[in-house]
Amino acid sequence: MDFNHTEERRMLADSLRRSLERGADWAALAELGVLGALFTEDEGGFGGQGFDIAVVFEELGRAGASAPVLEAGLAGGLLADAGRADLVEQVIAGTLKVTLAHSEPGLRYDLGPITTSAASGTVTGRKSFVTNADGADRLVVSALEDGAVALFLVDPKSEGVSLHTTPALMGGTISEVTLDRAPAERLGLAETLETRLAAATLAVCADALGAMETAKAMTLDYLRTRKQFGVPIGKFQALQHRMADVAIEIEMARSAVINLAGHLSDAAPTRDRHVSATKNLTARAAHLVAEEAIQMHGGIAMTEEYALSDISRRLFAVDHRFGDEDWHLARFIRLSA
Amino acid sequence: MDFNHTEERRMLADSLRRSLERGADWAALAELGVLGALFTEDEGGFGGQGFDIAVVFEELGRAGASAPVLEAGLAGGLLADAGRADLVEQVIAGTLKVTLAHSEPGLRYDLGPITTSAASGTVTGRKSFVTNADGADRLVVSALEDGAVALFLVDPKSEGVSLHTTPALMGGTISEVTLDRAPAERLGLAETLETRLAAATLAVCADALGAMETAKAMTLDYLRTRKQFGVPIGKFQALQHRMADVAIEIEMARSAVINLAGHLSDAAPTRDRHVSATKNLTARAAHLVAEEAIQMHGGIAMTEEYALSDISRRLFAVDHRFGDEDWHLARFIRLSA
Amino acid sequence: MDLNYTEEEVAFRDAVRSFLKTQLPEEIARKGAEARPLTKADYDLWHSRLNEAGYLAGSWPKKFGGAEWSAVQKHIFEEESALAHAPRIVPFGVAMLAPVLQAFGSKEQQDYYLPRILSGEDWWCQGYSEPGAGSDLASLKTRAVREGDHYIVNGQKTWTTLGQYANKIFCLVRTGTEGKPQEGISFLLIDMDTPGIEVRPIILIDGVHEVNEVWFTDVKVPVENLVGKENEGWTYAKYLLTHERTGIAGVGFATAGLQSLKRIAKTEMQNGRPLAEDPFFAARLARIEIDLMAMATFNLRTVAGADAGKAPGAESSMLKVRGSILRQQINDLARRAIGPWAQPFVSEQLEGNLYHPGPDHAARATNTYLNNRKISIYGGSNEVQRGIITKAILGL
Amino acid sequence: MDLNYTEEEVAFRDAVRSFLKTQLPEEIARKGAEARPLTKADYDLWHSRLNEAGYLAGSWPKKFGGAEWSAVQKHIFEEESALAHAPRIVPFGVAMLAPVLQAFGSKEQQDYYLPRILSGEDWWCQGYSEPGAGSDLASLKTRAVREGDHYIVNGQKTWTTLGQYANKIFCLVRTGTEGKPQEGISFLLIDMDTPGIEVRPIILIDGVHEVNEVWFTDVKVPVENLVGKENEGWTYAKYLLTHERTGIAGVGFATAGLQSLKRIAKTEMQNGRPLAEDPFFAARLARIEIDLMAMATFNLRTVAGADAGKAPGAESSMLKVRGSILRQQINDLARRAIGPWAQPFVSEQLEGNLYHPGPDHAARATNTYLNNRKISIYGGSNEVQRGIITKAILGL
Repeated sequence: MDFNHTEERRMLADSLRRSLERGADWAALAELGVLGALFTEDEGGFGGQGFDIAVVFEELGRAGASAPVLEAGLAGGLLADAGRADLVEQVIAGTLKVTLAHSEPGLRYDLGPITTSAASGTVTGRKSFVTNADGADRLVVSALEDGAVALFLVDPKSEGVSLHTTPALMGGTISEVTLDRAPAERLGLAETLETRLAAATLAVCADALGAMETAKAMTLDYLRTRKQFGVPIGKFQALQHRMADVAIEIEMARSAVINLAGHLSDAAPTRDRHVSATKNLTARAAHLVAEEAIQMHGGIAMTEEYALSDISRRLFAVDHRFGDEDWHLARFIRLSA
Repeated sequence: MDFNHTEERRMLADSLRRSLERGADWAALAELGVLGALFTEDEGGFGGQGFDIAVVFEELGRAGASAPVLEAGLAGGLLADAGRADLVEQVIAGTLKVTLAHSEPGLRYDLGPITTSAASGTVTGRKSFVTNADGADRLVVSALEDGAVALFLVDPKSEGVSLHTTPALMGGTISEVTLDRAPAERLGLAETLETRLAAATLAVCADALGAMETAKAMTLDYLRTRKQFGVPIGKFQALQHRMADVAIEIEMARSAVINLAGHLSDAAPTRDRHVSATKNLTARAAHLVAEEAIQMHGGIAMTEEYALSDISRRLFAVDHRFGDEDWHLARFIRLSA
Repeated sequence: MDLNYTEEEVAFRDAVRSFLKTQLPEEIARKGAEARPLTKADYDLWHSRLNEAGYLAGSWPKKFGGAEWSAVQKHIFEEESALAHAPRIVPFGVAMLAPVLQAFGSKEQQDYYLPRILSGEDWWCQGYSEPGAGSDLASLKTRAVREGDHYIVNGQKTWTTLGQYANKIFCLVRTGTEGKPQEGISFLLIDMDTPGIEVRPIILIDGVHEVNEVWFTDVKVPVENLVGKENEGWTYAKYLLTHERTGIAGVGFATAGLQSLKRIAKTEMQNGRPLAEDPFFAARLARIEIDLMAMATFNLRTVAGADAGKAPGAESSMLKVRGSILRQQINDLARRAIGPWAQPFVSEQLEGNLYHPGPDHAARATNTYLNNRKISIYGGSNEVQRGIITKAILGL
Repeated sequence: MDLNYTEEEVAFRDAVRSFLKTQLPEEIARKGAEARPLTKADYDLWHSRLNEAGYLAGSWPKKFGGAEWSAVQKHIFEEESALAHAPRIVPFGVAMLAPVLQAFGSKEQQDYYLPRILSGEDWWCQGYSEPGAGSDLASLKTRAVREGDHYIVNGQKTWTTLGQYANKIFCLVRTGTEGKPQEGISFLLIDMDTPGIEVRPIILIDGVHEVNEVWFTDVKVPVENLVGKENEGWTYAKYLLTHERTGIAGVGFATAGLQSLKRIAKTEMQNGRPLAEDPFFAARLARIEIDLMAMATFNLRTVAGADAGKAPGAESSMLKVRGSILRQQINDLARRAIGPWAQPFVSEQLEGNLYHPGPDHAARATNTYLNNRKISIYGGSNEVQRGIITKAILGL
């Protein structure tokens, strides 16, 4: 048993943290190897394991970064599964931004049934909740083809593609994508979609863990320095005890992220049971931590200007990505039966 | 709108409280009118409304009394519904102790289907969770008769009746009753069972309210007097804030009891929606109050000798009488649809 | 005990309902139902309709042209307004400054200001909070120094709600530095047009411009704008804070919120069935509804007690704590209910298209959830309220 | 990162499992599974089997005949024992006094007492807590006054677990009254047969006789029974309290409790279906299982960290708080699971038939729930632990 990250992963995490503090741009992230860490050696990267994902996204969450790294891993991973090493190479180099367009309005958190359809080199339908699509070079779009779900590569600038984009609660952007006979290159059947979504869910949880650490650090700092009635508010025992509970739940979330990272390569039923366990617990922890961080700060946490507002919105968003607390609880129960 | 009890009810509550403090026995309770307060004038009493039940049982719960008053109201009410004014008169006078034997093993909190059956002046079956049966003069037993549920009067001392009695978590005793062709006097169909159980559930909730007030008072007293690290532990803000939440939830429970008392005479669906709402909330509050009272006391609350142990067991028992938190939540949802 | 309104109260409720039905513009009600921000014109229009009907000064004493509503009547008015999604009465003039002027103001101040409050000629805002003070209001630092027949005011106020619409501000200022922090505070009325006042917007976590900072640099305020006596402003402010607040539990808002939540739960589909039929969601919803049924009665008990002359004491704090938590739980459940539609985060201040791509009921749920984190913080945080409760019951 | 045990650890676990399978008497395991109280004979039998197999002194240093288990090995042993429903090792001699004697005792004390601990000849109990002290251990008042070659001990200890079975007690006593309360405390070994000692049972809320009061009236204790130096007992007591405690989270107990809870949920029927299929119950159960999965890893992280030489610090307190709450939630859910069968309250001390009329799985669920309210109180209450945690992370 060993709960220490490998030397390589620790170094990646450290340099990523420092770079993000200095405001690393997309090129710098690619340069650092952040994107390569999401892919196995076979795929052209140097990571791709659960713990690689965990260390990278914890740092991104800690920094509140909104770069489309999750999208690169998710859509890029599907490109790798389709045998498109050429494209994966560009994704890892940071020269090709990709994102997955799978969900559709009315599906809530379910993966199907989808209605977008493919015909003679085009796809038609509406895709929802496509993250960071506005800066993307290509969309990986799922569509029905002879009753089976297949994946297609679509250029968002082509005719027949329109995006309605808004800011996203978790940072970055989110788009509704309308496809009207949009030119599409077939990648293959979507057989690995659930596997890649399991990894993406781990990424969201690790990201939340980092964001929770930041929320905790900011709150502790505030409790130490902010005075009320002449003493630092951190001297008030009621807040101390709640802070202790916050710290405990973060350690629980850290443990849950480790569990999922360690079981990400297991067979689907075991893996998905861990996906749902970890996502359920992380969503609960993120909710508690964000609400408590705001409440213990008081008014200042309600302002857009104060950095906690970004972090707490990111934490509230956790529940809405890839299935919420109750959706995963129900799935955990099904998979445990 | 008026949230004050009538002068009569206030006087009854006051004298009941004082009598219980002096250790009133059964005769004294009957003398005081506690039993008469559970019946309407038509039935030979002078109360019988929701608020009569609420004031009586709040005091019984406050004192932690284990006299079979709930049983008198429940089984006695069924006798009244069966037109047995002769017996009701004795119940009100305190000279006839009665209790209801309805539930059966395996039903959990459901009211049916029961399997005890009646034939040629006898009943046969097993009844569960019969409270305070050991000192009772008569059991009111439900049994199937041509497919319908009817009620029968059974003398627990007759041949064919055997009791297995244990102490009950809420105080008093609880029995499993085995009936083997026990002589039984038919009372009529059990058409008013749900109505009487609604009143009994109100009684349990009001009882819990009184017990919560006692738990709160004992805890406040302990917080004021018990010193640790040189100061009264009530000076510790973490405990203060939890105590504030305890006080709030007790006020919520008090409000829920008022709601049910005020709607006890409504038509069945409205009444039962209030029964389930109030029972669900009261069970949650009782659980919180008892757990917090023990935790804030510390070790002494773990001892049988200290009076809180009786009170907290009584509060934990609330969830197990006439349907628990989740059973009533499900029922509330059904009745709200 | 009687859980029903009296005949008079029923008649009053019916009158309020009929007023709301006929006078509340549909567009404003829809904005309310969808929790969209109101414009100043919306507020002004509603203010004048209320005034015409005599509802604005409902709880004012008769000698000042009010109706001297009972606490129950006030409660009925607030609840019916919330259920109809009417805008709340902007409280700063009508409900906060007016009672202070009526109790402590000079005859001249009463005669001048009270009618202007009703007419809407003056829009007041509140200058109490200061940066770094939080719930420790008495630590305020904004100074007013007497020079001849003026005070010269310097300092900064914050959390000034809707200050961007106001032409007047009532302020607590420090006029003395001796004794306890509560001493040496005065209550000043200030014209927002006075040179030296600057209003800066604060954008909240949901992207809304609702509160402001107000900066005072050598602002000249005539001495006749002092309310009551110099250095006794704390008394007046406390009078306001302890002034009976029937709406503190927010039961009307909670009830309206629950209604709209139920509509969402019937519309949102999950696995081909309405979300309302999902057992986990139904359980969350039912628990909240059960709590609200109790909360409503808890609130009415306190309201009725106030009419019977009982001082609310710790009950106000209990209502504030539990009421704010309940409202936040309703907002939280609405956020859960809209599912992935919580992700598009559209707000007036952030860039991008302001149109939310999801169903109408999803357009503001996330923003409302975020915005209402404030209700357990402002007006004395829930932590401060818990302190008041334990002080009352523990007596330590 | 590697969540798997090493080959050596797997081999150790297999050996422990096989030992438990062959050596744990079925009747004792059944009592454990049903949470029925054990007799002294049960404890003694298990003690001797453990000793024969060399497991009793597993974590003792080799120089004292132990196996010097790693923290992971200790964890494995504790978890496997809990899963097999084996009795816990009564800790007072083996795990509490022995480490103190090994670190601070004289050669004579080590040679005399340690073998008697292993053989079971001595059953030790702990004399730390006093009435009115609670988590403020250092405020103890039991006095020991030196007279010639004896100490004369007067005072009272409480919460003395299984003291009714003990022939020895190790005590913290006050030998000096100057300085801080922590100074002037000494660590004494006392024979329970000494005249002037009286043991009085304390019956707990679940009706069980598990703890005692121990009264000392002019009890003569030979000076050679002093451990270490006079007035330095606090150091030894603290050594014990901070001595690495792998079992503090109670993950093994929680895992065993969850297993038995799942069995109950499959057996109890509701509306003709197993309770396990009731969505509300299933949700409660699943949340607990999810928490336990994380808790187990949290615990292992700390255990593995201890082996790597990291001082556990605030982690121990976090494990204590969260672990005790989790176990209590499991007990609470078992109480809910048995439904109305929670009402017959059968306990050894209350009158009436001791036979619980319900199904076997219901016999002790309520009692266990009540009894385990203690685990968030003893050993430094969860409130004290939260204080330690915030001190560590806030540094205020």
